[in-house]
Amino acid sequence: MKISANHPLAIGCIIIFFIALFVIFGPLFTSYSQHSQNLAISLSSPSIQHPLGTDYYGRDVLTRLIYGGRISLGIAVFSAIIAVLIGTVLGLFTGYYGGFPDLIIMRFVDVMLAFPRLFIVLLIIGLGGSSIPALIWVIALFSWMEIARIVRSEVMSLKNRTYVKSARAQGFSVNRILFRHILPNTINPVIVATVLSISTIILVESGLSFLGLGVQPPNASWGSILNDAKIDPLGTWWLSVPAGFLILFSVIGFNLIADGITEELDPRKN
Amino acid sequence: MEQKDKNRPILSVSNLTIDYAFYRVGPFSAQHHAAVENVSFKVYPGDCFAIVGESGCGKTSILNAILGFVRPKNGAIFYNEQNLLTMARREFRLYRPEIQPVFQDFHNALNPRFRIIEILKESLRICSRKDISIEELIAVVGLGTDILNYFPHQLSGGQKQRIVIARALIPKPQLLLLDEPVSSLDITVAVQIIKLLKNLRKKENLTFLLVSHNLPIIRLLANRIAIMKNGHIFEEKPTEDLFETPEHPYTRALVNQALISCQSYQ
Amino acid sequence: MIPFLKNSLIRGIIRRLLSTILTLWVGITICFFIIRLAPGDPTTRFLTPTQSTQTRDILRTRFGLDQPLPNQYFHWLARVGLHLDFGYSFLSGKSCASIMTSALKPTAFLTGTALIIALLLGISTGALAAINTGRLTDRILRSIMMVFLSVPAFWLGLIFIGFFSIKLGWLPSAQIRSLYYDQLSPLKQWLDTGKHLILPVLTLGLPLSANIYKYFRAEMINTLQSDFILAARARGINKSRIIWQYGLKNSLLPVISLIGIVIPALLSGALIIEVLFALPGIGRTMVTAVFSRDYPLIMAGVSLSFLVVVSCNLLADIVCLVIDPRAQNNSGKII
Amino acid sequence: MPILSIENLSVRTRKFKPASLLEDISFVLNPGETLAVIGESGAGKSTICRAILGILPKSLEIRGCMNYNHSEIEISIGNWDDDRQFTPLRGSEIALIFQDAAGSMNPLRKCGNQIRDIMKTADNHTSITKQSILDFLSQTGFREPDTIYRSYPHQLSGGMAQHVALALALAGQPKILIADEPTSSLDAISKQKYLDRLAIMKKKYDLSLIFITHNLNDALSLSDSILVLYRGRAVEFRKTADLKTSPKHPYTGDLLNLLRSVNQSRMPDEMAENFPVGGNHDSGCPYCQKCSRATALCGKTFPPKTIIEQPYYFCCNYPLEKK
Repeated sequence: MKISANHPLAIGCIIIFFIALFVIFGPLFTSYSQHSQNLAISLSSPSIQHPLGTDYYGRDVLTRLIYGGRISLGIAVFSAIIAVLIGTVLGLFTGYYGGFPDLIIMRFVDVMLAFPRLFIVLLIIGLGGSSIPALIWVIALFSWMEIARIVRSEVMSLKNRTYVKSARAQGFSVNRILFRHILPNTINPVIVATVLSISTIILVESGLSFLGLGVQPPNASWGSILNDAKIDPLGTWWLSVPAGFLILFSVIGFNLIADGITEELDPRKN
Repeated sequence: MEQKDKNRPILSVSNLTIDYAFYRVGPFSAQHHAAVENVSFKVYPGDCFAIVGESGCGKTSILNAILGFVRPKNGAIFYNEQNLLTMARREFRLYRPEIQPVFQDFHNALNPRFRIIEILKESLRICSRKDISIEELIAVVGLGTDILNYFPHQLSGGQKQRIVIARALIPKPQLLLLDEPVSSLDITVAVQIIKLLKNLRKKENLTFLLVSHNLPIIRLLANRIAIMKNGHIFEEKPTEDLFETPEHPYTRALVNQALISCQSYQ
Repeated sequence: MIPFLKNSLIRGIIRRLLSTILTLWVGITICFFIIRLAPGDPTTRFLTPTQSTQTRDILRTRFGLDQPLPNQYFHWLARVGLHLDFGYSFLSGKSCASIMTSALKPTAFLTGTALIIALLLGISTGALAAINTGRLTDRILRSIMMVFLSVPAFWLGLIFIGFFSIKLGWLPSAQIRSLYYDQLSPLKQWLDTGKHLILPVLTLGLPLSANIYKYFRAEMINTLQSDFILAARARGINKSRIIWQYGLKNSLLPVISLIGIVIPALLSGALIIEVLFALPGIGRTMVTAVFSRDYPLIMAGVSLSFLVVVSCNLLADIVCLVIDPRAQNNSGKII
Repeated sequence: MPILSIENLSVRTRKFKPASLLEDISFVLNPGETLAVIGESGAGKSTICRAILGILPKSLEIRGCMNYNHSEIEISIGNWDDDRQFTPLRGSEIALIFQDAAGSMNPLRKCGNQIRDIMKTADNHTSITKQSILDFLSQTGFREPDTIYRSYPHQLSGGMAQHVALALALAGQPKILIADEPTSSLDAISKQKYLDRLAIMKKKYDLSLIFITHNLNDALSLSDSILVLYRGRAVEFRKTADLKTSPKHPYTGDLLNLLRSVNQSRMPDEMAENFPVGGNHDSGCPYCQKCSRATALCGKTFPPKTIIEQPYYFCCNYPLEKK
């Protein structure tokens, strides 16, 4: 098992590494505040002062991309973590105990999966008001189902493994069986699902912000910066192109990492 | 509990019926499938009682019921004259260490994430055995200490099955449930394991309940054999009697098969 | 038991139908309470700050908002369940059903065409990649599809608009029909609509095709590696027959259930595309309704989209049940 | 003149851990005879039959020579990567029965149609009537050919699936039939039925049979010659009658001893018990850790072939003597 031989994983990690660098250390290289407006230079094209130009209010686009990236990626990562926690816990217990509660919860999962996610998130955010914590929670609440399903099916096959049966026969406690013998063996698909859900959540959040329902002004996210480019996408290319590529590349990065991990774990490979 | 009256069965199964329900979409549409119907037998201390039947005949379900993994629909399972099925969960837990299983599927019998030493240590701790060291334990099953630092996937089938047997011995069981202990092993290894089991039974004063489809090999170990098909037991005899005077046509076919293969060689 | 219920196919269909109705009811109920429990008041939109609370109360009574929430729920459910009456929009006063019917057409056109294009593109590229696993074709397709899979649809749409509409002026960037639509002959009307739909359909279809590609490639590789393919080769059946009749056909079956699964994603995508291209579809109607808290209209839209998703799932399930010989009669070996 | 001969067949993995699946296997199959290949699981039995039909994965490196020699056709294969060489052989000259019979059939196609697919290929795409398939099915011993024709693989019981797999193999009218552990998943009674049917078909269609098994009993009773495999090495290739009376390789000897003990219901004698952990036994004799006669020499290099009488041989430095 050589990581270097796995191109998707390596490329994905490099992409995410550079985007993380950009987002974390970016502010060291710009002298503007993300909110400082200067209407006099509204929509000016890239120059030495403003490497990526300015938006309608004359704010520096590069600076806003950096801070917007923190928000976009932050929302994605936190939502994904919450979703994974919910999904793992539910999947673990329904899978292990089975029976009627499992039936009810899995039917509920079916219902949740039938919601067009963007639709319903938009509904709640639109009616309830948008804030970054609200976005994180609402997106997370509509993203845990896949993970619950994956964990459940893993647990259901693991609980019939002979080593779990032996542990039960020796009187191991349920907690020990669940958290020491079953959970660690489900971790691989969970990691893949987490990385994949980060990438889909980036897309959901940017879509919402693009519609004006996600991250609210004066804060920016990559999606809301694209919203400003709606009128003339190619004319104000400094608004549309960099933000779009940042979203594209972070999603590609996470997708590649997920692909790479899947490939790495493929039993056929060894 | 320590009384070892030869005439009192250590395990007595009576009228056991196990029935699996498949839930499809709702609780209304369960489909039932009887795996075991009205099965009774008694196992006496020091016995090696074997249930022989082809795969899918329900023999593993009986073991699962004794271990408390499946709830039978009907019947009773008496262990030392206590009904395991009616007792409270807490009380059942007290009996757990006394009945230990060894399964066929040794590939999955050891948690792949732990080293052998960790697997055995964990069992020792949970069963609070302090009177035996890991080295002594694996010597009992004929392995050397060099094996302890390996992961399960690095071991051969026979070695894994030996570790599984060692682990089953940790809670000081009275009764060992062996589910096809050797049928996935190659014959050279299988015979070694059978030998080990035979020695262990004498040395540790164990009772075996054995389940298999391989009559010739079972003959080496069992002193009573029950023949099972489609959920029913229809013939139960001491081993030699069974081979000499098989009654039921199915038993006769099974025994003949074993004998035919003998003749073809001699 | 009733004799025809013994047929496992019919029993399977009835069971799925019942569970679908249950899913539908639970889903719509959840939506109802989410919408009503969200803060904010729809009457605010109709009032100026100077108007008294009395006017507000009159409005509230007229919209039925003064009742306790459970009453409102049962009232709504009874009306929808018994008469399929979704009530009247707060904002326009038109019947929600008629608004939805007129909005359904563009959405159905958009999603239907996008789905067909995505399926054709996804399955063909997926099959091509699976047959050539590890070779250059596979690697090239993989890179292209990775971009399609990751690209935000609305950004793709923006670039399309910028390039094809604004810069080149080839294709319209908004609306479903031209202003002079009514003066055109029927054939030209179709062409006009088609021209308007090219960009939205591509924007929606390309990312979706990448999803289908990914799924189908994995599915087909799996099939091609299974024992029966190896056995078919050993039996001398020729390569093209193995790939088409054995490999492709057997991998197509799971795609049917995939269609049921991608419908929610398709609707979500359509929402953004409709806003971006100003198409008068369900998505755009919903966004406007959400902004104005038009409860009856929101509920009608949510119920409709939920119904579409759930019935597509049901349909996919039934088709699988009918086509797949393994789905029926699982336990009974006939010989 | 043997109908099939394999010389020095080796199969190795190319990528990742280079490992050897088969090493230097040679054997011949005479027309009308049965060759049994026995060995433990993982000894490389299935690899041999897949190699003969050229259906091993492309990622494997295959070396060696194969000669197929039927009265009209003569094919010798040196380059195993070339798929085209094997095409004329598959199905119509050499047929393979898989261990998992139901898994080796297309789950979405009726058994009758699958037989038609093969008949068409064998008969150069002439159209095949339903009646001819039904006739064929009753010739191969099915009492209800129509039910078989209509059923899907998942509707067949384990024993019946094996019989249908046999019919599928015979549909191409091959000269050689390779059966890869066809009875390992069957119970005693269905196994006997299957073996009886196999014997009848062999006679009826004048087949040469390669019978792969891990059961020495079956091998001894069915075959004319036996190839003994141990971890990818051919340790002994003998006429069955000779092997029974005077095994040369200690592994064969041990197997026979075990079998004798089990058949007489007595515990076998002690065997050497050096349990190897992991490790790579590429160079030496793979049996040396368990062998009572092994010396340091056995661990270093694999002993050369000792030919008894062309083409029969064994590979051991310290062979057993005739009792």
